[in-house]
Amino acid sequence: MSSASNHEIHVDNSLSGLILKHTEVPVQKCYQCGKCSAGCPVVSEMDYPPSLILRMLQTGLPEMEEKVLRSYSIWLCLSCEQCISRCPMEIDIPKMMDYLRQVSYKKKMVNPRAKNIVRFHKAFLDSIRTTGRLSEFGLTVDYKLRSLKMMQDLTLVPSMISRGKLGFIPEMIKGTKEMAKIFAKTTGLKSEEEK
Amino acid sequence: MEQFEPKLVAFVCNWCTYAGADLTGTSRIKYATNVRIIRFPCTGRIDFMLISKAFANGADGVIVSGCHPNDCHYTSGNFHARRRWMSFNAMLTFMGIDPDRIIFSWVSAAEGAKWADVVNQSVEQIRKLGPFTEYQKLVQSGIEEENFNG
Amino acid sequence: MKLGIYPGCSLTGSARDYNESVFAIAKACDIQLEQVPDWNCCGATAAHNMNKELSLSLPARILAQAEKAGLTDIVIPCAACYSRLMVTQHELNNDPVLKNRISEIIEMDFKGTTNILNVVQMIDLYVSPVLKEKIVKNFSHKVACYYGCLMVRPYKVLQYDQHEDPQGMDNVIRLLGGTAIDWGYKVECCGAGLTMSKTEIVGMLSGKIVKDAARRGAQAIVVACPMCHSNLDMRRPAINEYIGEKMDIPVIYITQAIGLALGIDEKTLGLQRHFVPVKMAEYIPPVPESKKQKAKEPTNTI
Amino acid sequence: MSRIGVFVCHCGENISATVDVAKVAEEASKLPGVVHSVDYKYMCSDPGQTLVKEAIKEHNLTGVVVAACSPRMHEPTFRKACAQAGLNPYLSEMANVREHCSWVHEKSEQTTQKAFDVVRTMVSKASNNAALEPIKVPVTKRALVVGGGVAGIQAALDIANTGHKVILVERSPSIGGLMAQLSETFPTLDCSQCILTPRMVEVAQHPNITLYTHSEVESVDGFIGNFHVKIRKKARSLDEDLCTGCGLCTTKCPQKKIPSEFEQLLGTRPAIYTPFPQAVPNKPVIDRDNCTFYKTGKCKICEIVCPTKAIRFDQEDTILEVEIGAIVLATGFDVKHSDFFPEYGKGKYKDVIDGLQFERLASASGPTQGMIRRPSDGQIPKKIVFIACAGSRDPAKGIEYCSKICCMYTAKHAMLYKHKVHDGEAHVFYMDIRAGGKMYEEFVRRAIVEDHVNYTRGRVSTIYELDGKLIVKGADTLLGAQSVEIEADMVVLATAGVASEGSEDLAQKMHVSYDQHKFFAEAHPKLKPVETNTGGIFLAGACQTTRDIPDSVAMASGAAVKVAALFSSDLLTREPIVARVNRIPGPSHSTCVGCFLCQPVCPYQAIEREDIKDRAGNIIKSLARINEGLCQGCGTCVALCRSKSIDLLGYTDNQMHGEVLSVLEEAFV
Repeated sequence: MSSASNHEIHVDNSLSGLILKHTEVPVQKCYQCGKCSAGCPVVSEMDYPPSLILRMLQTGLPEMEEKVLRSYSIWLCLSCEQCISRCPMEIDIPKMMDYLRQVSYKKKMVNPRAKNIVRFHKAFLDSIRTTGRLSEFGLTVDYKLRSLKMMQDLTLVPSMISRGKLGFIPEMIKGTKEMAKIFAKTTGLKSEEEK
Repeated sequence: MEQFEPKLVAFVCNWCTYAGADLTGTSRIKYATNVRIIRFPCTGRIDFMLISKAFANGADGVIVSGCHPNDCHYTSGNFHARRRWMSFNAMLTFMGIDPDRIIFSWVSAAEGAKWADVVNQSVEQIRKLGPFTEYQKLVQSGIEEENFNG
Repeated sequence: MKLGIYPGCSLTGSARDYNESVFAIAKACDIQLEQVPDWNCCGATAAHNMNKELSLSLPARILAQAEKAGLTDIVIPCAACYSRLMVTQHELNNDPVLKNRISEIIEMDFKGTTNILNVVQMIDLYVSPVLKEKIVKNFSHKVACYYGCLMVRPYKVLQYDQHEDPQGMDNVIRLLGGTAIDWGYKVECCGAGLTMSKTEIVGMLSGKIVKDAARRGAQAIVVACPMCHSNLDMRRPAINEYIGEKMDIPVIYITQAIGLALGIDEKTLGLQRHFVPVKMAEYIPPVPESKKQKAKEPTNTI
Repeated sequence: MSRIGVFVCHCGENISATVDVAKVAEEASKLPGVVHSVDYKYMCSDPGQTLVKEAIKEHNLTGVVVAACSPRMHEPTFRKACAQAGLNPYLSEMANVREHCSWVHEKSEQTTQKAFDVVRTMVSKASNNAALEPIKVPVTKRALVVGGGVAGIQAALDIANTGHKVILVERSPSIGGLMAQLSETFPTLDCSQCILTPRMVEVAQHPNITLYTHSEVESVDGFIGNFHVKIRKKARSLDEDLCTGCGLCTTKCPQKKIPSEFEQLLGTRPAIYTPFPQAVPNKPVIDRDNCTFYKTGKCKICEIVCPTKAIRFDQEDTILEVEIGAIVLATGFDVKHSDFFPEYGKGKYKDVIDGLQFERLASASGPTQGMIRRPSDGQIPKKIVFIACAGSRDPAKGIEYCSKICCMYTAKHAMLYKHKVHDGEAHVFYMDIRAGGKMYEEFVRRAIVEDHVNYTRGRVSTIYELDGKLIVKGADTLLGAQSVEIEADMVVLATAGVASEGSEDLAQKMHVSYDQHKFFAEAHPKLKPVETNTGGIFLAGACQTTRDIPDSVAMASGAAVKVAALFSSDLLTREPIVARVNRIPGPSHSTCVGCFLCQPVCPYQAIEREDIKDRAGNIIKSLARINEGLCQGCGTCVALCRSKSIDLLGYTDNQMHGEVLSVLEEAFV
């Protein structure tokens, strides 16, 4: 009798191979049951539902991989983890999405519709890079400058202030230098001071 | 200099590897002539004294091959063999035998080609290690024939 | 009783009300909450969307600070921070190489031994046992407990409650003398991280939640996450736009519900800070004869 | 000194093309102990065998070595030839110079050298061989069948019809199993009970079958042909000989609201009950957990009304001990219930049911008389959703395998629904349709094309209740994983089939292997599907893996033939390749020191304790003893024994050491 076990999943230079290497998420395990797409809260807004993203990656075709990296779906994913909690194959789609976003960002392939999401994330990270904590006011202003969505939420501001929900002065932590180091080591970004 | 031709003895189980080696034959896959096969009912039957004896009598290397885990014809013989090997391994080193001279493998009755690979790779491995000459020391250590036959 | 607390950024800003109510009930139940010294932001969705190492380093620094300060148990009221810190501790404890790498990045020793509690776990352990004697006014309202994503998922890491039908907050509400309804959107996502960048999507997702709770007759939605709160409360205009109707169902924190039952005044609990006014009529559930015998409620499973 | 004959075969040119056979034969003749050595074109042919036979007689040989093909090919041939010439067959050996030599090496000096080495090694082994006699074990010609579903019924009837006695043990109060609960069967839609109940009656009336229902196997000892089995007959609280099955007690019992197991909790039964009207035996049993008398000490209405005074409240379990020759395991399978699925409500929605519950709803004798009605309010569902692969093919839930039967019964369910509710709408969520079987694919097509069942390829993510409807959220993967939301009145989960409850316990009692899912393991997946790795124990039906009715019945008949074959002779003959503990005269009796370390390593529980007693009956020494009926000859105990007190016949220490020495001897003599 021959045992078919112990065969390691083949790792190649395809995007699915890289996903496996960097996140240990086995794209090839997906058998397209669609349970992830059925339960995804934002599937109606996505250009490709999560199960379709997996199928596209399974093909290993460069044009498919490019479509994935240029997709709106990967940025829309909320990391709500509903898919993985129900996936029969336990494929960690949110983790895969994190990786796809990072590749898409690095390769400058971010979907135009997702630009604001990226701007928000960057504004968010910049805020904590300099102060250590998130200044929601600073974040909002920074994001609005980046996204040029000046008018959005403007009506919210006065009521937020009146409810004491918006602090103007960013809270500074003591370890701002440490924070700068953490950012420098992980992202290569330098803080304002160091520049 | 003429290439060193090592002598290898293969201890194999009847149900998987012996049958696998038969399949190598029926598939006409060629491999090195350096190996002599001894058939056991199960790798669980292989007394490791037999392996020391092979080394004491001029073998340069030994192959032990049986069924894949969970495929043992006798349910668990291959596991017991493996467990015994753990303790024997330390003893081999103590006796001055390089553990690399013993090759363990799983070859099923369906893996004719794998058997040829196992033999060829083992012969190469032992060829690199060179002839086993330390057996004289073994004999001096008191591990002599009489001790086995009792 | 002393417990560490990691408030996270939103509790100092938009979720000030949550912060106030957490401290208010802690005080009422003799729990001393000590902040993790010089804590930083956990990085939230932005960090793990953009950079994996950063998303692990930021929470690791917080945990290392807690370890350094000798805080063995910390409560994290924000469900998003709770999830990030739990995931980080889990991942680093399962990968020694990564653990070393992250320790190097944060230039601190990270052991990964902190006992991390979400707010409901803190309530179960330290509040519920003394609740009976301290309740001054039953929380007689019919509410929908909303857990969202990050308190129950990923289940493999958090191992908290039944992930499809959690009961932790429902049980607390029942302890307070209230009614918790069974509904369809307990663990659906509110839109979370897209609150600024894709407000219309948040309106849709949160709208579905608000709509389901309202049509089943809930008088309030009870939450334990500042992000859920701000999406369901502050984003109510977007929600109303999606539903096409003005929804006036208030959204309260579980800690505020407890505070009300303990007789703490509304201002101390931060209720005035809500966008949707908190007004709930009294609700006494009818007890049908046939159900009187088997009224035993499912018990909590942590 | 041995007198060995060596016979080198050319195998046409298969051997002689690369091996110098003449030289091998010539060199072999010089080996010590060899008195005769020849080569011949076809040793296995009649003239070849005659050559061997004549040489045995002429040279008075004490051993034979045939250098030819693999022993796996022709060892039996030459052993038979030796026996015909009066030589003990176990004194012959084969040197494998074809598969292990001529076919795997080019023609060369080394190849011939290797062939000779192999011959020399086998000559050494042959000279150490001892005459062995096949082991004979008596056979008890009575079979035990465990489990009274369709497979157990079939196996019992088939064995009984060959004239042998059968004991059929069933743990529930009636035989019939899962098949008795089914409404109609695919792909013919014939009524399940109509075809099964006559078989059940046949079992009850068969003179060769003894039926024990409400009974379980307590323990099993012994070995093939000689099992000793204890059966626990659980108290029925009833004298079965007096009971006529009139059923008066069941109608008068004041407890009427107990959920019925047979009706899958959709119907009720009294505390004294027969599971269903056609039960065999048709004798009730008292459910002591729910009986008013056992709970409060008062009632006894059944006793008062019983016309034959058969009620026995003080009855206790009895243990029967029986001698058995062969066992057929037919314990079937269970299905997962809706409470296994957190995403589908974890059992809290009454109208989310499993397939077996649907069978009861569809059954004419079921709780709704065959009308499809929702359990919650008794309404006829106008929109129904069937979810295939519920739990199956779901590694996250611990069930990787395909349950195999669900595709078919889901199609059947949808079809039955459409036949009963003409204006109803039926949706099926599926992943793949696996309809391999005679008329199976055609059946599924019929459901889709003729009965307009709406098949959607995709899995359902979640179900929740809203205003009395079940909201089913799925996706259509054939439309790019587009969301599909259905407001259904009822949902039927085609839940995974799993090993029957208690199968692990039973397997351990029987010493039968089982897989990770607790299904019993067959001896070989292809060629020994009904055997287990324990001699004399066979498998029938779904206890080995979930299977449908025709497969279960076929397997049961297969197992029955294996039992009949075992019972066809009075003695069992086995190869004498068994382990043996040495015995020497007193005072030591054996070198065995009685450490019994060999006991746990034996996969067959073949090692027993033997006490040696003096004349006064005092134990003077305890030794290991191998039960030759159980020993399969793996030799694991031999290698393990520290005092070298165990040896394996046919592969003795002497033989193996001789082989190792001989194989390493220098080249040609």
